[in-house]
Amino acid sequence: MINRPLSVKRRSAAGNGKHRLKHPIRTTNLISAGVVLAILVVWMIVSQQGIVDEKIVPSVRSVWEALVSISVEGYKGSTLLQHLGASFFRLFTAFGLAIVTAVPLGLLSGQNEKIRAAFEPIIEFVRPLPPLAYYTVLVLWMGIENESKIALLFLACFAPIFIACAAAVQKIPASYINAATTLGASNRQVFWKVVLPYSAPDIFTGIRTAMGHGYSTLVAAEMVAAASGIGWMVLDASNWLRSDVIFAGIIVMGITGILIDKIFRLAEKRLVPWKGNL
Amino acid sequence: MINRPLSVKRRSAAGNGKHRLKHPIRTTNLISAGVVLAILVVWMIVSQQGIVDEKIVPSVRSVWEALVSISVEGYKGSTLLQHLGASFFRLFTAFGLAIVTAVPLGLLSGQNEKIRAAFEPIIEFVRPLPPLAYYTVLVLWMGIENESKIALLFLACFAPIFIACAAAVQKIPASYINAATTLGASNRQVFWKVVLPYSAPDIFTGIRTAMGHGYSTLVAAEMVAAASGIGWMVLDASNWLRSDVIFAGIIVMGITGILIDKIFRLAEKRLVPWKGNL
Amino acid sequence: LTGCGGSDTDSSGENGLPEKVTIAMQPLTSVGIIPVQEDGFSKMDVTAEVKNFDSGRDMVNALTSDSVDFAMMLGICPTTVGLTSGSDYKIIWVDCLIRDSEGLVVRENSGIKDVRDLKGKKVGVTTASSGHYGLLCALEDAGMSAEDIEIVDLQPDAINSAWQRGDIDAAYTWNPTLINLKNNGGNVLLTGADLAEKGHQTVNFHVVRTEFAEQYPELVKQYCSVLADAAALYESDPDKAYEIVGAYHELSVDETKEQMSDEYVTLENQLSDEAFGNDTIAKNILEVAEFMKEQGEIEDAKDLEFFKNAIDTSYIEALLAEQQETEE
Amino acid sequence: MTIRDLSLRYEGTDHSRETLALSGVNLDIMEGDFVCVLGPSGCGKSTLLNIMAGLLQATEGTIEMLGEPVTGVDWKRAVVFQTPTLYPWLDVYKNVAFGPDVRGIDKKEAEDRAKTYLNLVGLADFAHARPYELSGGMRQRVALARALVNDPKMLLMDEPFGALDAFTRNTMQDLIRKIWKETKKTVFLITHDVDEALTLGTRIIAMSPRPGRIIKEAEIGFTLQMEDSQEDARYSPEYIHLRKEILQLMAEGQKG
Amino acid sequence: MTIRDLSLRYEGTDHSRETLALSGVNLDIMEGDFVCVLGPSGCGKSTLLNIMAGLLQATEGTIEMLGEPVTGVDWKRAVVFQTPTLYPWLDVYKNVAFGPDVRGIDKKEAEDRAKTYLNLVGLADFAHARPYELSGGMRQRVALARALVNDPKMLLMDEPFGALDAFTRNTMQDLIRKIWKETKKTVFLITHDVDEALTLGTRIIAMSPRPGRIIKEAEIGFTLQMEDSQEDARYSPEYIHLRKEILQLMAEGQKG
Ligand SMILES: Nc1ncnc2c1ncn2[C@@H]1O[C@H](COP(=O)(O)OP(=O)(O)OP(=O)(O)O)[C@@H](O)[C@H]1O
Ligand SMILES: Nc1ncnc2c1ncn2[C@@H]1O[C@H](COP(=O)(O)OP(=O)(O)OP(=O)(O)O)[C@@H](O)[C@H]1O
Ligand SMILES: [Mg+2]
Ligand SMILES: [Mg+2]
Repeated sequence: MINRPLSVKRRSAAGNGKHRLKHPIRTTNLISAGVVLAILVVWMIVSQQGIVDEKIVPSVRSVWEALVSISVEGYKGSTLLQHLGASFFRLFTAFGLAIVTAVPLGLLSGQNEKIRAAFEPIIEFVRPLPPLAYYTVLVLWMGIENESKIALLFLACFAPIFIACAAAVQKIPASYINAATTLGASNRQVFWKVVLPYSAPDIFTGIRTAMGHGYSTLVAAEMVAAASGIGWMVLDASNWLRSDVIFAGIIVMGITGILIDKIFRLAEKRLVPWKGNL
Repeated sequence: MINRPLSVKRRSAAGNGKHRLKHPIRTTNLISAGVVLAILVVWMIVSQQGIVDEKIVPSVRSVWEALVSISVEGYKGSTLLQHLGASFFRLFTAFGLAIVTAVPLGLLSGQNEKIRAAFEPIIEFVRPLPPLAYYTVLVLWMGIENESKIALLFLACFAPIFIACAAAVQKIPASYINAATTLGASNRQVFWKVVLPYSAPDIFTGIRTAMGHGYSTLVAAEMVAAASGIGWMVLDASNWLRSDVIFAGIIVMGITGILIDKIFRLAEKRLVPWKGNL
Repeated sequence: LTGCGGSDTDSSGENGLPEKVTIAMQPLTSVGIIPVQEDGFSKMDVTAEVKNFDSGRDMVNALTSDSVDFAMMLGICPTTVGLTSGSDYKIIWVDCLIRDSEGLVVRENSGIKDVRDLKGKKVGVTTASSGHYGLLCALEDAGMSAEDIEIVDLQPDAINSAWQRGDIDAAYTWNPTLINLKNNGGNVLLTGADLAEKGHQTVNFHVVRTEFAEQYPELVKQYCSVLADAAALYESDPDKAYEIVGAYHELSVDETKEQMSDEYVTLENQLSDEAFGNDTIAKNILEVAEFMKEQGEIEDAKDLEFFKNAIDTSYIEALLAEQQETEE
Repeated sequence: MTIRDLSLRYEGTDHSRETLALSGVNLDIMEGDFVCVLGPSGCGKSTLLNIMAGLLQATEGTIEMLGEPVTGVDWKRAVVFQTPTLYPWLDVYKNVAFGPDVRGIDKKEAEDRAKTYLNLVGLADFAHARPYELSGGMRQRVALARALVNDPKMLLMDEPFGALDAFTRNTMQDLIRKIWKETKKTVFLITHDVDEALTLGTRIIAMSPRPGRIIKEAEIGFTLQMEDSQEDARYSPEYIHLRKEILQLMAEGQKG
Repeated sequence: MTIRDLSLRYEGTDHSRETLALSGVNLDIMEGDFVCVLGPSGCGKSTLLNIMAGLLQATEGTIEMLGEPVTGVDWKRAVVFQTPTLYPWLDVYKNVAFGPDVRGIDKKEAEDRAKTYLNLVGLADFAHARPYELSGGMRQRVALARALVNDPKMLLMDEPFGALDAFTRNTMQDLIRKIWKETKKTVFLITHDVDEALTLGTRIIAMSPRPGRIIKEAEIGFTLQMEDSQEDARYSPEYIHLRKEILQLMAEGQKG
């Protein structure tokens, strides 16, 4: 596994690692494509040879047809895009609320250990809780409309951002702050011009994690009283034993998830280019 | 917010930060305790003054009684400990399987970019997927027994460990490896004596994240055909609108979640004391 | 992939019997609970393991993945959905003809006096359940359609919560939620009995996985015989039956009695015109299927022949024959 | 600047005991002095500098600048740290202009001054580079420009060249000497390198191990003879003598 | 060791262009030599050392040791890196014993040798400390012991003292000189510090900026005169002359 040429390669990786990861050489791309293809082929063979029940593994063809029909004609009154739109409205509303609340609270907690002490027990308690455990309570409290769904997603997004912000602020070396104050910066200026930009990359990482959490809670959030949304679509499809739609939904969610993460990575590179250079 | 004494404190935090976090001064502990108490008091007032319906916010008393009765007499045939036991059996089986598979695969992927290229698309696809999206499929494939539950938890645990392992191995500076080879170590020895211990802290972090993921998927995993498990208990209680049991279950899950994380942190300190000193 | 599930039908024990049979059930208040509570399945040649499910959908999935052999008290809707989408099982027993255990409740103070008043209102219902079908039938009978109201897809527990908070104006659901809503300011507008009069009979079945039935017909017959005993007990001593079912659900006899408001079908009546006789059931199912197809919920409604094939009354017939023998 | 009987005690935390870092330090710094401080690691040099900067409060003793007690940070006392704490989210120019910017100085004037000092340290061409795109020496030059742009009365430097390689360090020493000669600022520089102290300072101060006290002071003039890389002063007998003496002092300190 | 017409080209990646790091390097190193290499940053010193260690393959040219071509790493050529890459999961003793351990040397003997070398570098008391509990100088001493315990033919050091402060660096230089004198190992040491090169080496090599070539070689003997901190050799006319010459070479190199 490890041989001399490899350890030399690693040497260059240590220096130029970031570049290498961004632009992997062709072979790796080919391999990735090959694996995806192989999975498709195996799926085709398994499902078309009647080796397994169409209910258990729907054929590639039927999933493709479901995908097309959902996209064009829609599923139960909404097209795929509308379903995605409904889900994203919930997700991004919750996500936006979480950013707006968790960032300032997290930054405050990072600055002041008393505030931190006040929030920590709540965060620590809620963070590991499975969303489904408190979903009923949320529905009791906030009703069956979007509020409870957004609240569920909000709770999923909040902790990662809060924790990242608090940790980022605590991490800032005193010299960064001292440099600013000795140059004449006021406390307010130190916060806006030093603490905040210093924490920004970590905050961004927290935000990305939060998005991941929120996304993976999407189906749970659409369990109750939804009539649209990609999560609801998958759930409804399982009510009607529509394996083809379930598979189509999973594929759409998987790809969307990858895309969202990619967008966040791109935004990160744009917005906090000093990440990794602190 | 930022004043001189604080920036000096930070200075000491930068140097001795680890110690300070472990043993926060008394006031912060008091504040945390105060906040927990305040929440309890508000809850008591709200629920006992009849301000809100007992169904919506059960009284502290009834939740306490539910907790006692679940612990002593049990809930639908199993005591609290048995429910926890059933859940933990599933969780830790899945978790163990995830470690056993994700660690070697992750390490391999970190060492060899071709293997990485093969696994990456699968991991990237599955990682953001909401567990509930594919739970129906898992049940169709693996049945209603523990297998499908464990598979769901396994999938939740796998990606964090795999990703952490792959990233840890790639991070190792060439000099660590070069030092070993120039001292006469074989490739195998480099792997076992350098790569593995070097990656261990990051692997551990991945394992902790995985445990968190698994834990928060626990209720979802017990949605179908369970008759025990703490997640099932909460779900069943919501079927029967037993708010007291739901709250008791949430409290138990919250505290258990905190405890598990604490245990992992302790284990981490024991097992990889060189964390942060690489 | 078949057989990787939990059921042990493949690993035959002695005498060519499986080690155990697995039975899926929904915890409804019905005579089906009697053998569960009273260990009635011990009459069978192998041990029976009963597994609880929250919905008919999960029970059908369990059958499809070979995880269970029987499903008790499966509603007509999930039964139909499962059959039309290719799950392979046979209907072997009618648990009950739904009467008053399902119904449409509205808020007392909402001023809704008639189905037509539901126009534009929010109605809670569980998708793909017989309640869903019942609601749609009620609407159709009133000359309305699903578009005229706002259907809110809720599991029974969520219907409870939504009702509690006033999020919905009405709900089509079943016991115990139905009674719960009734006791919380609800007014029952119509029940399954009313629908049945208009020809929309809803039914709960017992079904068996076809493969299992072919392999172990004797066990299926024994299963039916257990059910026959339960129905007979209800017939002869309803109070005893209420007591047993109540014990299971931790309900009082009176509460149980209130909840058990359907027509439970005895062995003698299984082949009557109300049940399997005269293809009544098959036609019922076909109606449900066609209705669901109209709603765009399922792709293929199949035909009467298909559903007749999904019904296997041979076990009932055998039991009846045995009964006659012993009587003679 | 006048320092009298200064001592500082760090409070202990759960894991570290109370530390007396400085005890009874007396020091007078005149305007235009270039004071170089030498001392073993951990003797309290940085602590002293932080007190002078106003970043730390002395436990005992007084510290005054131009007759006024030092009570907090003031841009009139600029600080250059060992690792140049440039802000990576700002480009080189904005880093240099940070002081005038936060002090609310007129845009135009701030720009002029930032450019002047960027020129002075020879980095005008890198105005729009990010700090992390520069080499270590260039970074320290930016930090120097950033400190000077405020036109402080005093420049406090904590091992500013410690992290640089020998050649770069040489260049930086020449630069700081040049700047000092041109601007006649008061400089207080901490270093580990005896040669650096001897070739830069007009006064040299040696400190004892913890708790830090001043154990040797000397007025020197080698820096004035070191024009344009003419290094002959390094080989003068006084230089060699003083160097040996200080090295010995330090060696004793490190053993003790 | 014989190096002939050595050159090395780093392949470009998407973001960095191909780099010719070394070109036409010729060098003969005799047993017992102490070769010190000086050169501007990025000139290829580390690259040369890595080739000699067998960590990199030359693009052109040959490299032989004791008549055999160097094809890969060999414990006979020990390497000490700038940052001591000690393993924090092992204590000091186990770090030192790493070489004998992986080479499968008899337990008893390995233990003896590890202890001997820990004694030699004066760290016998710290055998069970973790590397991260040591100061920078102590760590570098452990790295030295770890390299020596294998009893290598040759010791390759890449700026081993670059990260240390001036006092500690002095102590380490004395230590390495002592060890070299006692064991008579062949040493190849890269440094940025002209004084370090002059006071340690028996031969001094200066390299040009990239692509690295050898532009100056000199046999020197100052190290032999530097017994027990007697530093007079530093002030001999030859020393001063050579120092100036090399500094000038480097200064030119850095401009070019
Ligand atoms: N924030 C702090 N809290 C507690 N003790 C501290 C703190 N900062 C420094 N010390 C201790 O005070 C003493 C003096 O530290 P200081 O940083 O001033 O030394 P120094 O002379 O600058 O050392 P160096 O040359 O290594 O930079 C040291 O023993 C150090 O451990
Ligand atoms: N793995 C690599 N891939 C591509 N280029 C490299 C790699 N390693 C070094 N280089 C380039 O080769 C040249 C020589 O590098 P090397 O590290 O040998 O220089 P050096 O003399 O050791 O410098 P320094 O004094 O800074 O340590 C440099 O220009 C460097 O950018
Ligand atoms: Mg210091
Ligand atoms: Mg180098």
